Amino acid sequence: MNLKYLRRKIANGMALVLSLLAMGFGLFWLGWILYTLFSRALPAIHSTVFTQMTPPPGAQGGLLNAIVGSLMLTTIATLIGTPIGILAGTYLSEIGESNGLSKVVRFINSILLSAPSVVIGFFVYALFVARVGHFSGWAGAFALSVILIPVVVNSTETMLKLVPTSLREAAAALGAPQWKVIIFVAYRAARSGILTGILLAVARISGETAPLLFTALNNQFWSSDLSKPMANLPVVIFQFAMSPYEDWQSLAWAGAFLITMSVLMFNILARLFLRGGNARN
Amino acid sequence: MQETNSDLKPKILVKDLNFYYGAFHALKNVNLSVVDRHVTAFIGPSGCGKSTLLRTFNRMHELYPRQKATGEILINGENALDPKEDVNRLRARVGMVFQKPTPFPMSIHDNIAFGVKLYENLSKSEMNDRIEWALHKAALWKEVKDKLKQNGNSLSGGQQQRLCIARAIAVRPEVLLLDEPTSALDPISTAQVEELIHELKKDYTIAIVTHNMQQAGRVSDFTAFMYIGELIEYNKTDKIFTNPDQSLTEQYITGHFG
Amino acid sequence: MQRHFDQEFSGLKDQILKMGDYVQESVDMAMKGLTERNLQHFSRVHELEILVNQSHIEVDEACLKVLARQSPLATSLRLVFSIVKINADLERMGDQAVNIAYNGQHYLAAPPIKPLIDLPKMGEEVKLMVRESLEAFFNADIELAKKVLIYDDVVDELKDKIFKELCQMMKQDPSIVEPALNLILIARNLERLGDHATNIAEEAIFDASGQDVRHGSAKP
Amino acid sequence: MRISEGMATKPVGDFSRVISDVTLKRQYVLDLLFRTVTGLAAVFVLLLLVAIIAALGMGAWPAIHQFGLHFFSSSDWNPVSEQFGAVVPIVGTLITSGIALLIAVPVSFGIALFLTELSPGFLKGPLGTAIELLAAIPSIIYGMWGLFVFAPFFAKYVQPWMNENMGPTFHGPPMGIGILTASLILAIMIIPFIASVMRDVFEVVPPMLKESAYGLGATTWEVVWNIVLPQTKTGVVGGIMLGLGRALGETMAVTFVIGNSHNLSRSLTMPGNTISSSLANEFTEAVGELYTSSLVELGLVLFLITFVVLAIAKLLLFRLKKQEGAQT
Repeated sequence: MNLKYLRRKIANGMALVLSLLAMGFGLFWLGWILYTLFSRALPAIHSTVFTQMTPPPGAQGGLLNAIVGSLMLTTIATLIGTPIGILAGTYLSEIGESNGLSKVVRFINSILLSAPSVVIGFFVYALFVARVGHFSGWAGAFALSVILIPVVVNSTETMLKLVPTSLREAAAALGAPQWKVIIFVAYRAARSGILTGILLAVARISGETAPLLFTALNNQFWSSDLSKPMANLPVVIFQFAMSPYEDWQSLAWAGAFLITMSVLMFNILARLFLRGGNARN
Repeated sequence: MQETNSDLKPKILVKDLNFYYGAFHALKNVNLSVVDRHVTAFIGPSGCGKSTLLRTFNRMHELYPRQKATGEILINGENALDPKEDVNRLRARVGMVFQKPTPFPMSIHDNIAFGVKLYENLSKSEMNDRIEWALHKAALWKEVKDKLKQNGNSLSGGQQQRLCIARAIAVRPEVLLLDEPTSALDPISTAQVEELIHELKKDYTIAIVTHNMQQAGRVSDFTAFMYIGELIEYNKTDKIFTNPDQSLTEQYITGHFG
Repeated sequence: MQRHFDQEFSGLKDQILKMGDYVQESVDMAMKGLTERNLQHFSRVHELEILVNQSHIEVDEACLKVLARQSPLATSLRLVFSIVKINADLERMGDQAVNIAYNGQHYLAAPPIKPLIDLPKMGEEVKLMVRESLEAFFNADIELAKKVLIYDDVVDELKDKIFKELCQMMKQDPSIVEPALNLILIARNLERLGDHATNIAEEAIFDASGQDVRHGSAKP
Repeated sequence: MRISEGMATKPVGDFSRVISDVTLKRQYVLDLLFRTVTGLAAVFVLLLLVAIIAALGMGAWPAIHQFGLHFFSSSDWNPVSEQFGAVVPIVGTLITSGIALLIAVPVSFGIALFLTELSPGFLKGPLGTAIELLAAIPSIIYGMWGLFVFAPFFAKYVQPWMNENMGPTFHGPPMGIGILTASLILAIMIIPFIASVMRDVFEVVPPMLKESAYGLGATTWEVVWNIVLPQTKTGVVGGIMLGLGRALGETMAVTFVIGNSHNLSRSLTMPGNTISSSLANEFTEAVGELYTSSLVELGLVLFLITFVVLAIAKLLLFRLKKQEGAQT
């Protein structure tokens, strides 16, 4: 066995060991973080978390207003953002395709997609909050929808592009006008993919904190009035975690657990949808 | 196959057709006629423009902004390329089946109903009759009559293609364009589709693009040979296959190029 | 499933069957004209020849089309191949029937030189061969075809016998050379007819089994 | 295959002649409507960006007007004297992202290598999912974990050792929070992004290509380094850029652990600042137009940085693609 061969063998062995270590490195952090989350959050989760309002320091309380607030903000953001995102994605894939507007919008969408969420929060602050003079649920929901839209645009366009051209041509060849081709054939074929994109987008916004800091802010009390500041989980977690009070910190962990679980749930749902859709087609 | 020339009346008359993909001149001064209730096959090497020609018959190319056709395509004497002619109506009259089976992601029933519903208001029972009729025509009824609610994708490749043919027929077009309809199918399914073409030509004018020479021989009454955007030779299939006039045609069908 | 293409092949068979009928009738009429001394039968032979020639061209064209368009393989390829050859055989047989009619016409122009015994017998044998070889082909009946191959020997023997007898007569009486030659030519044409029938029988075996039995390449 | 039954012989109609003009007209109008609505949605996306830039630009105008380029050369950040310079947060952003990338790229490469070449089949799915889970965890969780768990651990076990054994770049009071901690957490956050992109592109390398290299007697490492990596460099670069974009804009995780200090320190273990953490920490408390406006300008700068990174990535990808095109 010559020396060169030996050297190659050793290089190979080292590379493989390092790769194994890298894998371990990744799993190690995941395990540690999840362990921390569970070990700190589970003792903090009582039924009161779901039934009581956020408390002042030192008092008993829960996260009810924040949970409801988060649900409302996310739902409204999804309701605003999804149609716009799907329609714009449809334009890029089906109607404009390669015209100038599409090229520009596609590029802009990729900028929005990578724009830091804190900047988007800023934008909504400048647009609404600074003008109206106070934070509001609407502003928060709008900020979230601005984050959601580019994700939906992108996934809708990608998924529609995956629909074979021949399917569209087949529908058109029957004499179907374009809107029917798109709605009844292209959307149907891309259904599971588009839904997956929406779910992933919702997962993304349900964990967002930064933009809400500048828009919905927080509210210690029950509020379902969207034109007022609104409680929401991420901001409550941020404020409670940064506070020096034990009770608050423990509630923050409970909240963190809740959003992590909901984000993971959306992710898993998205996977299931994509897989189910693939199996059917 | 004895027939007198008086049986042969043109359904589609192509006059001075030119076609451009952007700057690329894909069809050059094509003139020919597609005979009513007969099968006309278009053969030629890849990129010769045979599919392009077929797709101008129902203005499929208009889905793509950079493609342009000039000249005339008279269907029953009316110019199909006339912008005043509604393209959707044209396509309802000139049905098309594609290379790969294209069942829509819906049930077999809905697949066929989709096209019919576009321009006709049928009652439920009329619709069911129409679907049964189309499936009979496409020789698929026996295989699917118990599973009309199933997704069209659940069928085999050959069945899917016949479903697509049924879907095209259900609209009751006058002309049926088949763009390499069997190139994605196995030999058995291919034979079934070819058999179907023989049945259908009693009622429809059929134009078929195929890169399988034998298939053109088997199914067509007339054959058009195209090469680099030009129509080289157009004649009865018997003539083309036994004694073509052009040496280019001869070279192609004997496999000396292409 | 009855397929369109099978129909096309059975169409070919029908065409050749019709042609076979013409040829059989033609041979029949030629011999009948000779034995019954009836010139009317000979003119029927000439009518039939036109039909046979027409069929010859039609079958050739049809085979060409089928080969060009259907690219048949295996059984159907052998069928077309056999039909092409049988077509040629039948056409030749039509010509031979015409030859018999021609020689017969000449023979009848003079008084008969002898009662015809072996020649009609030979004619019957040949007619049987023609009929059975075609039957064997259409029914893919190998046994029947093999029988035809054996008949051929009988026909050959009869021909030899007639040759010898007539040669003998010509030596004794040179004045009958011309009518005797006509009879010899008829015998020879009948023998040829038998050979073509043998060819058809061999094609029948090839078509049915794919076995080539010609030139003793396999014993019948 | 006879078509049987009476059904088959229904007449073929010239029905298409009776398609009413009303139907056709309605279709035409609906088509136009559909195109317009989707087009408006697309324009909305475009306007969104215009609005963002305009809003940020207008918000930042007082600061831009006041400080000009000085904003980018001064490290003085003093709300009391209303003097604002952005050097500290900008440098902090670049340094944290840079270090994070330095750690994350090799680790991600190792993970992708493991998942595509080494892992036994039954582990591929679960391990891949586990890494993707890391990406799904909201950033605020990383922040809390960093603040409450990692920082104390770092302060207690790692920093004393670093103070003794390493250069001044790593010296500082053992507080746990600071630039290095933030970088580490950023690295952990972007590993799954880069790793899953790398794995995806590695997996689509045609097996035949790899097999022909193995067929010549190459080792696994040689195959990956000499065949797979050059083949997939476009995708790999794309993945790294995606990770970098994340790291630059990440707010919450960094805000928790960076210490929010506007002093430029020589040591990586000292507290520092990034653009996004300054914004998160200070914006709600900012008083006075100039203070707010300076923060908005910071946001604008962050936006521009991510834009530049994206542009560079696109350009790089474009050139790589062109090269590949030229090669083949």
